[in-house]
Amino acid sequence: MGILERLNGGRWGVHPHDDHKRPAADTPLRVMPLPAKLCVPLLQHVGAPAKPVVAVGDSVLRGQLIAAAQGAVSAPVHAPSSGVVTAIGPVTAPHPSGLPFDAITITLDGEDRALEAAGVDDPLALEPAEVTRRIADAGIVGLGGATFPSAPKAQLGRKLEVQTLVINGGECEPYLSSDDSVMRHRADDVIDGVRILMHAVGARTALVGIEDNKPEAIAAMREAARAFAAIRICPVPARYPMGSDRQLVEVLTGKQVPAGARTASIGVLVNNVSTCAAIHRALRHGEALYRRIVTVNGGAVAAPGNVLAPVGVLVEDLLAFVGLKEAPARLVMGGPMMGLALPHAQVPTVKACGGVLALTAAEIARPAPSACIRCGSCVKACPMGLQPLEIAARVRAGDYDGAASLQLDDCLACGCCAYVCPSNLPLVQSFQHAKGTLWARAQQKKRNALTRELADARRERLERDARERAEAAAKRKAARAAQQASAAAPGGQEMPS
Amino acid sequence: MSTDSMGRLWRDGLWDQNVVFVQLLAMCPTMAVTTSGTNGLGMGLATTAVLVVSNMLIASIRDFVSSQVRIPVFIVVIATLVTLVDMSLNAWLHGLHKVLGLFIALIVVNCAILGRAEAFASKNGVLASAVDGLAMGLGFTFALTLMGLVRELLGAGTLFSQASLLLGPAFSFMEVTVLPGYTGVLMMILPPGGFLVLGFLLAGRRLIEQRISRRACAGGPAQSACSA
Amino acid sequence: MDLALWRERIVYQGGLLALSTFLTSAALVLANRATVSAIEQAAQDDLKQSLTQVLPEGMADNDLLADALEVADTGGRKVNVYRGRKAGQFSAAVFEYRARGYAGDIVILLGVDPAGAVTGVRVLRHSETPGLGDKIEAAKSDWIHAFEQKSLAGMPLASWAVKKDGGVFDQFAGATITPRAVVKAVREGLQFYAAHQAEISEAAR
Amino acid sequence: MNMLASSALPSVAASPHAGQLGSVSHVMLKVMLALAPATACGFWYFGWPAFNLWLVTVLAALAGEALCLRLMAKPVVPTLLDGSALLTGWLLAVSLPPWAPWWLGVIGGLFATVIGKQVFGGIGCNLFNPAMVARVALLVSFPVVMTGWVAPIGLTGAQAPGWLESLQLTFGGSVPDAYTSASLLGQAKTELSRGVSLLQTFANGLPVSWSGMRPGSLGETAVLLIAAGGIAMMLMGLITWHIPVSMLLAIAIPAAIGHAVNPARYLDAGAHVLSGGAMLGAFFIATDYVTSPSSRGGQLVFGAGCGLLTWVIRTYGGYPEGVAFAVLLMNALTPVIDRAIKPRVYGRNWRGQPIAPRKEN
Amino acid sequence: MLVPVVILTLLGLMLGLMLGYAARVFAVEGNEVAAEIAAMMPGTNCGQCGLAGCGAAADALVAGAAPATVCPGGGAPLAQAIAAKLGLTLDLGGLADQGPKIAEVQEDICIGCARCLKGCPTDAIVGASKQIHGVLHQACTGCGACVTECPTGAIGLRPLPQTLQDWNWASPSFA
Repeated sequence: MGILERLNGGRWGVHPHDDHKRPAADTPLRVMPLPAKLCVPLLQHVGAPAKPVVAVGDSVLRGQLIAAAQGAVSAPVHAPSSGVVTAIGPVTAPHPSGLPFDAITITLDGEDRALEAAGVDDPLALEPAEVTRRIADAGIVGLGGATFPSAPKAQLGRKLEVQTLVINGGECEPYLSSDDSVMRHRADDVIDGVRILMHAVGARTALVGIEDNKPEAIAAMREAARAFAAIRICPVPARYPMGSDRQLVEVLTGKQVPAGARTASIGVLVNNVSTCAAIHRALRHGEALYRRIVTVNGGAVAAPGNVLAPVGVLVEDLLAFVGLKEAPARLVMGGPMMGLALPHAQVPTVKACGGVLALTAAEIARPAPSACIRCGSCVKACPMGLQPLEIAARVRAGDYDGAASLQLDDCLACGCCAYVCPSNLPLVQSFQHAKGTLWARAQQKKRNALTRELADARRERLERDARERAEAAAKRKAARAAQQASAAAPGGQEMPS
Repeated sequence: MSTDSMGRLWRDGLWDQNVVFVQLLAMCPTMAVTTSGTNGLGMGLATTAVLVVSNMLIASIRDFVSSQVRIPVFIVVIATLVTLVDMSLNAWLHGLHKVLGLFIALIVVNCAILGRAEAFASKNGVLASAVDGLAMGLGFTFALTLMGLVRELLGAGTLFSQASLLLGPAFSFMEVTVLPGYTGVLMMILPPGGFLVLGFLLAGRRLIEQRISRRACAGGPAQSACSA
Repeated sequence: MDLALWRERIVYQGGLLALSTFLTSAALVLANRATVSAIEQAAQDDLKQSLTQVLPEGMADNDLLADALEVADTGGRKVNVYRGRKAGQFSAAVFEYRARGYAGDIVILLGVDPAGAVTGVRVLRHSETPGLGDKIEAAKSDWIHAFEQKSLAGMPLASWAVKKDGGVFDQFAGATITPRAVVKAVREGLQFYAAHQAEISEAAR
Repeated sequence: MNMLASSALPSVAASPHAGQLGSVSHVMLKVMLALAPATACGFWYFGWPAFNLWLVTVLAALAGEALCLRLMAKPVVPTLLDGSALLTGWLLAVSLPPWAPWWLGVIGGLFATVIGKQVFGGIGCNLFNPAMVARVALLVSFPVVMTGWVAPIGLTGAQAPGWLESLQLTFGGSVPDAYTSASLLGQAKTELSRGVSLLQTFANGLPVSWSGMRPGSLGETAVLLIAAGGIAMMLMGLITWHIPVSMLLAIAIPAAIGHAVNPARYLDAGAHVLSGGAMLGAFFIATDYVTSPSSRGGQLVFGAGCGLLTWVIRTYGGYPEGVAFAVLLMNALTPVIDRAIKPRVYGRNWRGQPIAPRKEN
Repeated sequence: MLVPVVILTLLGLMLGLMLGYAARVFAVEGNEVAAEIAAMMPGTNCGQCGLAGCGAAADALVAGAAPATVCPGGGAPLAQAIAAKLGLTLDLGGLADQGPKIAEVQEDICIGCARCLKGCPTDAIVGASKQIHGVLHQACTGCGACVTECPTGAIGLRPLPQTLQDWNWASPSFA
């Protein structure tokens, strides 16, 4: 951070006074018993949804491929346990809209029979392309929340000759501790995953950024990384949103990622610690990504803590396992800052779900919004250096283009502005609304271009057809005339006058 | 011309299309001279006179004027007219000129006059233009006098002070000191007061309009038209 | 001839504007001719009227306007001095003088008798704050009459100031600069008169 | 599992699902706390009449706000409770002559909230600082009363009016001439306009001190407490240093230069910073959220503009004090400043273009 | 006295000639605004607005003869864009709650006559005679031209189903 920025009060982000991470983070990891059924969604990643390769009535084994990747940016889906496929179709998505998305419903047999897994003894001896292929086959996606498929990401890193991996152990959202748990209990797995990923990408160094409010995780990771000079454990200040890749990259490397570009453009690839652990399991044990550690937390939860749960478990079942001590006022998938409120509890978890929160009314209580007093708290808090108050004023006035001109596109939706706002304005929602509206307009524009093209093509075709018909008719007429002329020439007198 | 459209002209000039309160034209004289009711009245009457004559002149030559040079022609006509009025008042009605002289030069830059020439007189006949000029001018006079009275009352505690200088000694009964010993809110006579008073009068006009339309809605049969 | 077609021609447009300017300027020239003398007369009447305001009735029986003299003051400024005579005898001088007020110059008309005492003062032009500084106008306040009969000889120079500055003249509450400027203008006017008294009364013969 | 019945989940809302639970009233309350010591000190210096005026002004400001809200059919009590009208009235009261008559406070308080604030649409919408709008309106309208300063004779001093006597002063007649006095800036301006040099006027030293025992409004005498309150606001994170520091520097630097060049014509930097509304303006007036720029750079420009204009108006203008005018003038520029000076967005340069990627090697 | 009159007259002549000349040189050909608005429209000339194609609608908009909501195919976004362009106040009442629509063929009624194919301005309906027809979602503007063509009433307009991808947060209510 330059002196100018420091003088300008360059502390972005917020510092929640109570991050609610403990005691959940300190309780021992529990393994969730198998529920009666799982709904494994087909779209758990950025890109094209996976295509089912099983049919209703098929029996599946744990780790069996049930939906294959479609296209370059996609990820396959595997069965988290054994049972019978009882439905392939829409279930409610873990999304505030309550709209459905497609999922494969498996009724479990409880036997948890597994497919024979084939691990590799020394993944570092494999060709990088082979490592990437195995990562792809295991259906690994970014588990920090971005859900970008890891294999194409590694390929991109290799193509751009990325030298530095940044491993994201920021986990800055309050309440959540699943990454913390992974680092504490599976530090060796994480470090091994980092080494495999470095091999796959061809990176020379890896910087593991861990917020300094997780001393146990830092200690465990230091211990695990002791033998590897290329991997550095870097404690970073605990500040939200330290876990955002752009912010973490800046803190660790001192460089900013250009707007609209990926971190790879400055030679850095960011991966989450849980992703690294998953890569380790995929390569060493041949285990696909079908389960993960989920933090179940919130004031309404009786026994908050980290739970190893299969992907696709219903939130309802997960909460039943940890118990509720009171009726939650809001269910959230993810952290409280960026997580999605759930319409109800009959929604499945996904690969990137690091936490499920059952929040009480007291926890989500916020005073009614009042007028903006332009105090500038949001400007101070915005990690992207935007002016949320100005953007919100434009959105409110329906001036979406004006909002876009203030770089609304760069907004992370991290929620810092709304968190600090003394007027309790619904800033994030207004930005999401504006982004959605702008997106819809852009789509409409594309559509207009397409329909215009089609209409023009049709017009041209019709004109051509008409022309051809006219020419053909003219030709026919001429031919007929010629014929008649030749027929009439000998005996022209017979023509009626 | 039908009486109906005549009535329309009058209503437009005095209220519906009032130069000051609705069209927000002629802000320069409005702000500059409304420091008292008398000044407002004087400026309004002088403007009305010029407006009527200029409207009639322009309406009578409108067929000959090409659109490309109409603005300079109108301006030349108006400026000349104003200068003629100024000269003759100065020469033959010198007492009146001493009171009004300040305003008369201002009339040249009064965009309301050019505005009516452009918007009405160049499209209508001489009689209609004369009526329009009179109505608009009286509307202007009404607005200026009202503003002047409000500012004078708040700023100095009097009404129509020095009216006898403008209208003659017979009108000295109009001069009222409402609040004897009142020191006055000086700002009201200064430029900011002009803006403030204009703002509140505009708001007041809207309020009246709202009341009228609400009453019309309550009584009228066309309920559907009132929802907007 | 079709008017609509003609109107679109450049020559017509040029000619039209030329004709307009010709007619209007001609009208103005004629009006100017007709009114110029009347206007001049009215201006003279005005001046005469203000002159009489600072000269009490009966102080002069001549036409002051006809007896004007241009005198340069110490600052090199030309001052028009009108001289009053009674029975041919120099009886008063009237002239404009100015001082910088709160907002721009304050121009006063000052009448002085041969002994150097003020016969009357009127403010001709000023741009002082209305309601505050405009009490210097005779129409708004009697304040301006305080100068009458005062002379430089009559009291020490230090007393030619507002009370706040240790003088004898009132200031109005809240506005010191305006009365101070008027006092200064009168004082300097008297000094000017004293310095050129000989010249003024001499040439009156 | 009826605890998860969908009726029990009434609120599906956008993130974040957590917040700081702050409110506008908290902010206003903290500002008032910061202003309270200086005000109390002012009461101590100027006695009961000052308190009466403060009370009347604050009540009038609240009444004006309530009236407007009522007319616009908006909720009255919750809006009054946000404290902004109270703070506006308070800031106005501490910038008035402490012994001014009651009607000055009433007109000022009403003007501040009605015309300075509600006419623009209420809290957050006003273009100009309402307290300063009212102060300037009063100054322009009632120059005599607005420049009738008294010397601080204390709350309990021998000459000081008792409580009953103070009511007479505030609600009855005018301030006896015996009490009136001139502020430092006023005295300097008057003497300069008479042609008396400052060296001569202040031959016995400038009547400036940190204790603030001199004629002036409540907000300009106890400068030390004002500054302390301002620093407290910085520590509480309510304001940043940008506006106060740039404003005070922009007054002090030209003042120091002028004084060095011609001490007979220009007051020194200390006199400028410690007298008049400079401190109050820098910490409490110019930092008003609504009417100042939101970016740091913009705040620096804004503060510097306020300071420079203050010095220019004090030195060359018609009025002895220029903080209120300077702040209002810069308020008018705030939208322009906000448009021109935006914080640098992450990953972009100052002009808003994406930065060039630099490879990590 | 003659000199000023002559000077002013000459000045008038000169300026008049200049103005006349300038008016000719800088004359604006056609209406650029109308062209810009026509470019914003779907361009399918579907005629749903009741005017002869998108160009005519744009001309009507510029002339003030049509409201900003004239184009049903463009929906609310287009109406807003047009209103912004022309500085009109917008009353979305006529468009409210309708959202974008597309044509849908009811397969059990369709007789495969292929008349709708010819009527579609964007070739959005696929199929051949004696075959059940289908609608290409991307190409359909919801203009409804096919609805009137269909002899059996098998084609109707239905609102586009909302998906997770195009769902959007509502504009929040500020204080």
